[in-house]
This record gives sequence, structure tokens and C-alpha cells, in this order.
Amino acid sequence: MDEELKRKIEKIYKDTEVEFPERNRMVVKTKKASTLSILEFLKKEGFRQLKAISCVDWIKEGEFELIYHLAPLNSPLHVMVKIRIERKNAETETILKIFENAKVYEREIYELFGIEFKGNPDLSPLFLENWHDLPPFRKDFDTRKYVKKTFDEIPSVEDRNERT
Amino acid sequence: MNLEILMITAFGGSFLTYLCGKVSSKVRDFFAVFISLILVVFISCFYGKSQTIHYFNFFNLPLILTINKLSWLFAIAVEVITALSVIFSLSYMKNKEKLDFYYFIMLVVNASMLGIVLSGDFLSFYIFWEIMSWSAFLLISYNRGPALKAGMKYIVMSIIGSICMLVGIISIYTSYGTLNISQISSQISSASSDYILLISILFLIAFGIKNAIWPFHTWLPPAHSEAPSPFSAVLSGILIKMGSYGFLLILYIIAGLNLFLELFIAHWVLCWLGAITLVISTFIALLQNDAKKLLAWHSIGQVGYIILGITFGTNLGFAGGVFHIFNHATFKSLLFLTVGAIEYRTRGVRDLNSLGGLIKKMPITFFGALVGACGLIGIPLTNGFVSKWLIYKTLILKGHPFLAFAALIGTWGTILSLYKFIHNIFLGQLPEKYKDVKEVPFSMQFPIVILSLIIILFGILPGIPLKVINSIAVSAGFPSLDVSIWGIASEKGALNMINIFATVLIALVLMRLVFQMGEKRTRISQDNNYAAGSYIPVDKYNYTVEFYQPLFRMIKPYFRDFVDEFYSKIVKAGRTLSDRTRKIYCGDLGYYVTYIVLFLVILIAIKLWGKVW
Amino acid sequence: MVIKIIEFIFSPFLAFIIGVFFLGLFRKIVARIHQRYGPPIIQPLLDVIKLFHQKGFSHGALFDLGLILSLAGSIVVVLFIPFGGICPLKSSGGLLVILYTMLFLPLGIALSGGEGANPNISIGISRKLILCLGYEVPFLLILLSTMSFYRTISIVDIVNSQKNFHWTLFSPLFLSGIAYFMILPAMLGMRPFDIVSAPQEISSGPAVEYGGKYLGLFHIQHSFSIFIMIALFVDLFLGGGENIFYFFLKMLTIFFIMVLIHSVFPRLRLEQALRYLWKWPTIFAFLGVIISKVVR
Amino acid sequence: MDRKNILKWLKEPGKMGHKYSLWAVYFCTGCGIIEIPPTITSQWDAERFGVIPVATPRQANLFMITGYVSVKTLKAIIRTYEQMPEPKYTVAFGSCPINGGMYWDSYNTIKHIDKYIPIDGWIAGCMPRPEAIFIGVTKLWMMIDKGAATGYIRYRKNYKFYRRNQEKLFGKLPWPPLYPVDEKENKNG
Repeated sequence: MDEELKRKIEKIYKDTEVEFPERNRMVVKTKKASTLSILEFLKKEGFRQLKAISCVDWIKEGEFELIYHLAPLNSPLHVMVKIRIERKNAETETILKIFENAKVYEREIYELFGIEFKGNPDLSPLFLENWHDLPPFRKDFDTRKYVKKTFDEIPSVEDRNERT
Repeated sequence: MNLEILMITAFGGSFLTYLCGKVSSKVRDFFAVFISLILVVFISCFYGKSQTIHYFNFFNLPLILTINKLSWLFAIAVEVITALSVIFSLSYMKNKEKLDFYYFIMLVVNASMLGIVLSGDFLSFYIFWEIMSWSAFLLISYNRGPALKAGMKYIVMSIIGSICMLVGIISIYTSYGTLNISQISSQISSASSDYILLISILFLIAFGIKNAIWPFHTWLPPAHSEAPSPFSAVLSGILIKMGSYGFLLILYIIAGLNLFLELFIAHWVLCWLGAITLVISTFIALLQNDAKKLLAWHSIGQVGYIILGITFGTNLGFAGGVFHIFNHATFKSLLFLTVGAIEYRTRGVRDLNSLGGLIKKMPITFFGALVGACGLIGIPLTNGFVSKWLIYKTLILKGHPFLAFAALIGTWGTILSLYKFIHNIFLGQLPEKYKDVKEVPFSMQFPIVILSLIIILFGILPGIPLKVINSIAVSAGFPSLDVSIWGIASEKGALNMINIFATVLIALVLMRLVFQMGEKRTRISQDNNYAAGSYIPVDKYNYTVEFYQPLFRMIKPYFRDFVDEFYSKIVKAGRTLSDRTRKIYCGDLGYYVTYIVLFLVILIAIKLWGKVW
Repeated sequence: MVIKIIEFIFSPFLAFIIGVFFLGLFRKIVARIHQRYGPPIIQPLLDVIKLFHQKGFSHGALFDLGLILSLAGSIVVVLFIPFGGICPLKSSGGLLVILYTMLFLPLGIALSGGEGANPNISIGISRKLILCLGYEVPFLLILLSTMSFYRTISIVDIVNSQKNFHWTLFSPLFLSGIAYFMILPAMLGMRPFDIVSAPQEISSGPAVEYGGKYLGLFHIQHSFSIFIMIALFVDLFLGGGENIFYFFLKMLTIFFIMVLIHSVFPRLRLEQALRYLWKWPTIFAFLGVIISKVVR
Repeated sequence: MDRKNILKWLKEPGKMGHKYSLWAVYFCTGCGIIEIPPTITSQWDAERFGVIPVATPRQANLFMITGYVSVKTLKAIIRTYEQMPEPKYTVAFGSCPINGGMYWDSYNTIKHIDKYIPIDGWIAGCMPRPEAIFIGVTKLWMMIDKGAATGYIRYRKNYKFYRRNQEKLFGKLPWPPLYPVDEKENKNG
């Protein structure tokens, strides 16, 4: 079943390559432009469940890699659609029209990586409180400097009291 | 000081207020209050005296006004409640239009109720009864819109009632030649029992409709919730009690209770009717979300208690029933006045799901609503408790535990629904839009405080009203009840309200001291509240919707107003029937001529070939 | 006259002690059932002492008054109930007055809780009133069956007519006795029916906003209500005891059984509780009333 | 364990009461909450010392900060602490509340909980076992006896500094200050 699926995808989408790293795992690498159509196609093929969206920060190549994890309801096959977007002002199309539950995943990635999802109505902060720094999951974010800046800056109450 | 002057001041005063209204609104308001207070003084100086005057001849039929202990009691109740609601409506109706008409009709209703209570013969009884029904109709449909439909429903049912009464009066006149109540009551005992049954059924239908007993109650909820609040206080406080006055008239004076007791079926039917009224309407009240509808359904419920009290021919039952009539008048009109105060301040909002937290802004109205609710439930130290205690005692000692069970379950229905009433309006979070609500002006607080004091006073010292009621019972032929200032002393279980009041007071003082022993408390506002660690911003913590959700799911299908649905089915059937006849009776001449010709042809055909006769 | 005054002071104090002792016993028995050592018997007393030394928060005048009213109401009800021979307010009210003064308890808590302006409290109160309606249906039938069986409404007469061992439980009214026994957990608020103060669901219902001395008063009121419910049962069905010790023994056995039931059953939902309460207990109580009319 | 000493009860009932009926808020702030169920159930019964979990902060006088404190949980901790009635004690479990522990350089955990709410007792151990918790409780008894468990008094006295630290971390707090904080002194403070 996986072989003929592979042939079908490569027949339709020229610039994608499909491989099977292990049993029941299929990786589809494609361009950013054709992500929406591929996701739509896979959804029609029966991969109706968007399990998660994860993101990898390749800082050396200056690119983010977005991975959409899809799974069918009736077979163990797990599909990963991988696309690459450049790091500077990273932004891509939202997939809310295909999978409604992507809203919160995109909101999380926007908050922690800073990737702009055009078309997502609600990209408000989800986990971080009162955050004005670089998105924390980026490789160029220095946590030690941030801790020194925010937490060690706050004086402890006791010595404040003794000195005055 | 005779009755004729009393009636003249009552009716004349109402007409004069209408004229003063033309002059200026201030004079009219002052004059209306003055008239109602004067009437209270006139009536109170009739205490104990009995007097009969023949004031007019209607085609050789003497119209008589008489006053005895029973009618005095009703008269004083009528006057006090109307005076308080007139004072209440001074500022409640301030910015509404057509106020001359309002005060005029209010005083006409008051005068006609006075007439009913004082009338000595059936004809004047009937005349004042009609005046009362019609003026009440005018006031129910005072504020336009849905009130018109409610008024229509009310007037149609009261017309049916007065027609039955008219038939009864005519049959009495034909068989006895006189309409004087005292003469009739002496002659009627000789009549055959089924004639008495017919007469009492006719009259009981008329009074049952006015009294909103179960099958005839459908007019009451829309009428009470659409009428302006001061008038709905009079309506459910006193106007319904005219029906109970009629009951007392029929059961004790005309038919004489021992006669009635022999007709076992009628007595049994009346008791179970009262019990059904009680249970069903109290639990329907539980499901209402509109404050005034909830109170209206309770008015129907409490009538069940009165019926249960009256139809048992013991002196306890009579005392309980009559005392409950006046208790219900006090706390029901108090509750309606508090709802009026809420409406006045929140600009007409009385939906229980959108109010809340008003205790901080309107403490006196809350005090009135609390005392009224305790009276309606029958918490000790309120007068409702004493009358309910009397009724229960008669039910149990006469050996009717299931009727007593229905009454007690009715009490629990009132507790749940009245706590919902108090909780959804006064307790809980104060919504943002009622932040600037202030307490009602003094002219509205005065009646609320007076009525609450009456409820508590008669609750602690029930002897005062019970002595008067006992004297009525004795005059109606009952063995006297050993009533003392603090309650009833009897071998099978006494009631001593002073002891209860003293112990509760001491216990309260002791607990206040124990409360004082603890550490000092700090006062916090309503948003400093436990919300599992999170902070809930303003207006996000209101939660008074559907207060008894689990209970509704269980009892909603069983406690609907079946009778109302049944009546609307009849109305619909009537309308479809009339539509069908419109096709035939369609109004242009051609059709009518053809019908007449056809009819003649048929007649001739029968005549020639029929050979039938 | 002096005996009367002593009775007046003595019986609420005794009721408080018995109630607190029962609460301590309750926690000890439940602990032992969980195979753990459990707190000392006087732990509730220590808790109340601690709570009176904590600065509570108050939401307004009614927040304090409602609680005080409910506590005062429970003391007044205790004075009405004959307790092993002493009944201070014998002459001024019978079973009906007890029934109606018992309304002070839920109403006082409801009023003061309502002022606390917290949704958990309101849900707790609406559950309490619905549960009260639930168990009142059989409870009223039971009271009516005893009243119409003994042809009186004063509880002292009922107790006196159960002298030397022909208790109502063994008389033809044993059905209402069983019905009362079946609804007792609901009246005490014990486990199968502790829907009202469910700590997990609505974080202890009406007591959410009570801190410091409010919680102390709430515990005292809870101990009084336990005493009242069980004393009423012993008076109506177990002959009320010649002196205080017998009365206490009977109450102890009833309470012990209730605690065993408490620690075994899971908590019911409100609909299940209502369906249970309006089924078998009501049928038994209904039969009890019929028997009381027929046998009389 | 001088619970049976009647004389002490009569002399200072408040202190003894707080010692032998510590009611803990059942609020799981971090990974340490997994140690609470075994302490209150049958193996190490905490109820024999009078320590029981209660549902709301209003009813409690002991607040256990169990394990690391994330920035978001600190808001709920402050809110719960402020809703507890006055003589209240706090105990922190493990090293993470002390100085951040193994999350010392993480961007979303609080390093020194002591800067935001006062802590009376610290129990060491990367989640202390129930025996350690009991030792902590007994130490707390001794502190209450000596009158050293004065977290809540420190909070009331230095509320201005605590409030400023909290607002430095969270920006403007939505709920009003518990004790009156006079703004002017705050500027130059």
C-alpha cells in the first residue's frame, strides 16, 4: 500500500521525494509552496488526523524545518510532511482550512520559534508570561543571559531590609 | 358613623382623586393617600359593633349593608393593604403616564372590595363583585402589550364566574323570594340537600375562579406578572381573598358546615382540590425564571392551605384557614412590593437569571423580602408558621395524613423556590451594570417595613389576631379555642410562641458572643474570592442561571401547567370551528337568499312526500 | 424552677459534647478502616480551638448573621428534642415545631453562603436544598405515620407511649423505621450522599469561603445537626431511653452503623440520590402511613 | 509532641492549636505533590499529627510548595497565599524553590521563591520522602513554639517589597494589593 502511495505522490508532485526510514514511517519532503495541496491530498487518502506540528531550528543552514505529523485512523502508518523555510522573517501559510486543530499548534510554534502563520486568527501568547525577549526555543537565544537579566536582577527582600 | 357614609367616602373619594388629578399631580397623590388612610380610621372605629342599614330600594328589593366581626376583619385587611400599596405607588409610578386613571381605578377597586365585604344581601354583593372584576381588569391591562392578553384572560374567566353566581342568586330569589343573606341562611337549612349542593357548586365555581383554585387558576400567573407591582400586591394580597370570603360565606353562613359535611363527596373533592392546588403550583413556581410569575404561582399554592383549613369543620381548622388568609395577604403583598422596588431600581428587570448581589445596595428591600419569604415558608417567629401549624394539627388529628403530607411537601416546594428568589436577586455577585443602584426612596421603604413588622409581630404574639378570629368562630357556632397571647394551649400539643421566641433570641445572643470570642475578622470585597488560584475579572463570575438544574431535569415534564394547555386546546378548537363557519356565513347577500330558498324547498318536499305526519 | 434552668443550659452543652465526640469517633473509625492510626478522639475539639485563633475573612453582615442564625436554630431544636428523660421545651411545641425549626439549619447556611458570592457555594447550596427535598419526602411520611399512629403531635407523648420495650421499631410501624434508617445517611450528609460538601467536585460546597472562626462555627453546627438527626431517630423509633446513658448507647450504635456505611460506599450523583430516596424509602414510608391508619 | 500537656493547652491555646491541627492546602505546585498522597494515606498517616489536606486556602494554615515553581504557577501561588487566613505557614520542598535547583538556568522557573512569598521551612531532598516531611512538620512545631515561624508577619511588614518584586516579574498584577501600599514611597524605594 505504501509503494503505490509513493508512486502516486511522485507522479503528481514533481519536486517531492518520499522515503521510508523505518517500518510504518513515511517521510515526504516538499517545497513550501505545495504544502497545502499535499496535506489536502493526504487527507483525502485517509490521513485524516493531524497529530502535531513540530519545528527544528537549523541555525547553520539558516532555515527552520516544519514537520506536519499525519496519521490515518485505521492503519499504523505515520506520515511526516517536512518543509524548509528561511530563518530571517520566517512566515508561512496557515493550514486551518484543512485541519481545524492546527490553531493551537501554530500558536505555540509562533510563540516559541517566532514563525508567523499568516491567516491564523489568534496568535496571542500561550505559555510565556510577560515575555519581551527573543522566542526562547531559537538556538540563538541565550538562557543564561536571560536568567541573569530577569531573575537575578530582582533583589531579595531580606537584604533590602537590613541595609536601610 | 354609619356604613352609608363609609361607602360614600370610598366611592366619592376615588372620583375626587380623579378630579384632583386634573388640578395637579401633587394634590392628587396627597388626596389618594389621605382617602385610603381615612378609610382605615373609619373601619377601625367599627371594631366589635355590628350594624345593618337598608340604603336603597331596587324595584322593591331592599339593598342592605351590614357589618359583623368577619366582615370587619376582611374590611380592615382590605384597607390596610390598599393604603400601603397606594403609598408605595406614589414614587413607583412617578414617571409613568395616565396616573389619574391609575389612582382612580385603584381606589374604585378598594371601594368595591369594601362593598363586597359589607354587603348584606346578594344583589349588592353581585353589583360590587362586578365593579371589582371590571376595575381589576382595567388595572391589569394598564401597561399595554402582553398585559392586554392577560387582562382578557382574566376578564373572560371572571365573567364566567359572575354568570354562575347570577344563576345562583336568581334561583335563590325564585325559591325564597328574598335576597337577604341572614334570612336565607335561616330558611335554607330546610331545603333538600341536592338543592344546597347545586347552590354551593354554583357559588363555589364563581369564588373558585376568583380564588384561583386549581382547575380555574390559569388566569392568575399572566395577570399578576403583567399588572403594575403595587396593584399586583393588592391583586394577590386581597382581591383573591374576596373568593375566600365567598367560600366562608357559603360554607358557614348559607350552607352551614354540618350540612356541607354530610355531602361527603363535595367535602372530599374540595379537600383534594386544595391539596392538588398546593403541590402542583408550588413546584411549578420552582421552575419559573420571572420573579413575579414565581410569586403568582405561590399565590395559587397558598390558596390550597386556606381551602384545607376552611373545609374541615373544626374550630382549629377554621382559625387556621382564616388566619392564613390574612397572613398570606401580608407576606404576599410584601413580596410583590419588594419585586416592585427591584423593578423600580433596575428599570424593569425582574428576570431571575440576570440579577444578583443587590443586598449590598438595597439592604431594606432585602430585609423585607427575607421576612416575606420566611412568612410564606412558615419559619417560626413569623405569622405564616402559626397558621400552618393550626392547619396541620387539624389535618393530622382528623386523620388525614396524606393531605398533611401534600401540605408539608408544599412547604418544601416554597422553601426551594423562595430561596431561589432571594438568592438570584440579592445574593451572589453584583453585576457591573447594577453598580450604581441605590436604596429605594422612603415612600417605598415605609410599606415594606410596616408589613415586615406586622408579619413578625403576629408571628411572636399570635394571640392578638387569634382572639378576633376565635370570636368569629364562636359567632359562627364553633366551640371556642383557648387562645392566649402567646399561642394555643391544648392537651394534644400546645404552641407557645413566646417561649420559642425567647429561646431563639437567647441562642442568637449567645452565639453572637461565641462569634465575638474568635479573632477579629477582615471585610473583603466580592472579587477577592476563591477561584482555584486564578483571578476572575469583574462580571465573569456571575452564575445565577438555572439554579436547580439537576431537579429541573427530573421534575420538569411532570410539573407543567396541563390545565392551561387544555384550555388553549379548547380555544384553538373554537377558533378553527369559527373559521369553518365563516366559509358558510360569508356575508354577501346572494348566499343567504339561496340558503332560504333551499330551506323552503326542503320543507315543501317533506310536506308533500314525507307523509310522516 | 432551678432544675429547668440547669436543663436549659445542660442539654445544648451535652449535645455539643456528644456531637464533637461523634465527629472524633468518625475520623478515628474511618482511619482504622483505612488501616492507619488516625487522629486522637478529641481532634475536632483541637481543630475548633485552632480555628478560633485564625483571623477569618467576611463578605458582609449577612455572611456572619446567617451562620449565627443557623447555629442558634440548631440549639433551639436541641432544646425541643427529649433527650433521655430531659426535654426543656416540652410544653411549647411538638413534632411540627421541631420540623419547622429544623428549617433554620439549611436556610441559615444558605443565606450566609449566598453572601459569599462564589459559584462553588451556590452549587453546594442548590445541591443541599435539592437533597433536603429528596429526603424530606420519605421523612415527612415517616413523621406523619408516627403522629397518626399515636394520635398526637407532641414528641414527648410518643416517647412516653414507647415505655418498657414496645418500641415503634417493633410495633406495626417497623416499615417506617426501616425507611428512616435508609434515609439517615442523606440527613447526616454521610458518604453515599455527601454530594453537598464534596471536596473534590465543588471544593467543600457551602464551606468554601469559611475561614477561621466561621469554619469553627460551621463544624459546631455540623456536630449539632448530627446529634439532632440521630436523637430524633432514637426518640421516634427506639423508645428514647430512660436516662442519658441508655440514650447515648442507642445513638452510638446507630452512628457506628452510619460510619460503616460511610466508609464503604462511593459518592452518588444528585440524580441517583434522588432516584434512590424517592423509590424504596418512600414506598416503605407510604406503607407505614397506611398501616398507621388501618391499625389504629 | 506535647499534645497531651493540658497545661500548655490552657496557657497558649492558639499556638498549641496551630501546632496540632495543621491543615494543608491541597494545591500541587510542582513535582513534589507525588509525595503527599503516601504521607496522608495508610503507610505514613499524617492525620495522626493533625495534618489533613483541605480543599480551599480559606480553610488552611499550612501551604506546601512542593518542587520547582514555574512562572505561571507562581501567580496562582501568590493568589492562594494571599487568600489564606492570617497565622499561615509555608514549607518548601526540595532544592528547586531555594535557588532553582537543576533548572538554575531555565527561562521559565522561579529561582528564589523567597523573593516573592515568605517561606518558613525548607525540606531538603529532590522530593523528600514522607519521613522527611514529618521531620519538617516537627521542626515547624518547634518554630511555632519558639515563635520563629513568622512568615506571615514578614509578608505583612515588607509587603511593599514583596509586591514590587512580584510586579517586577509579572508587570501589572490584576488583583489589588492585600495590604495598603502607599505608592509614593515605592518610587524612591
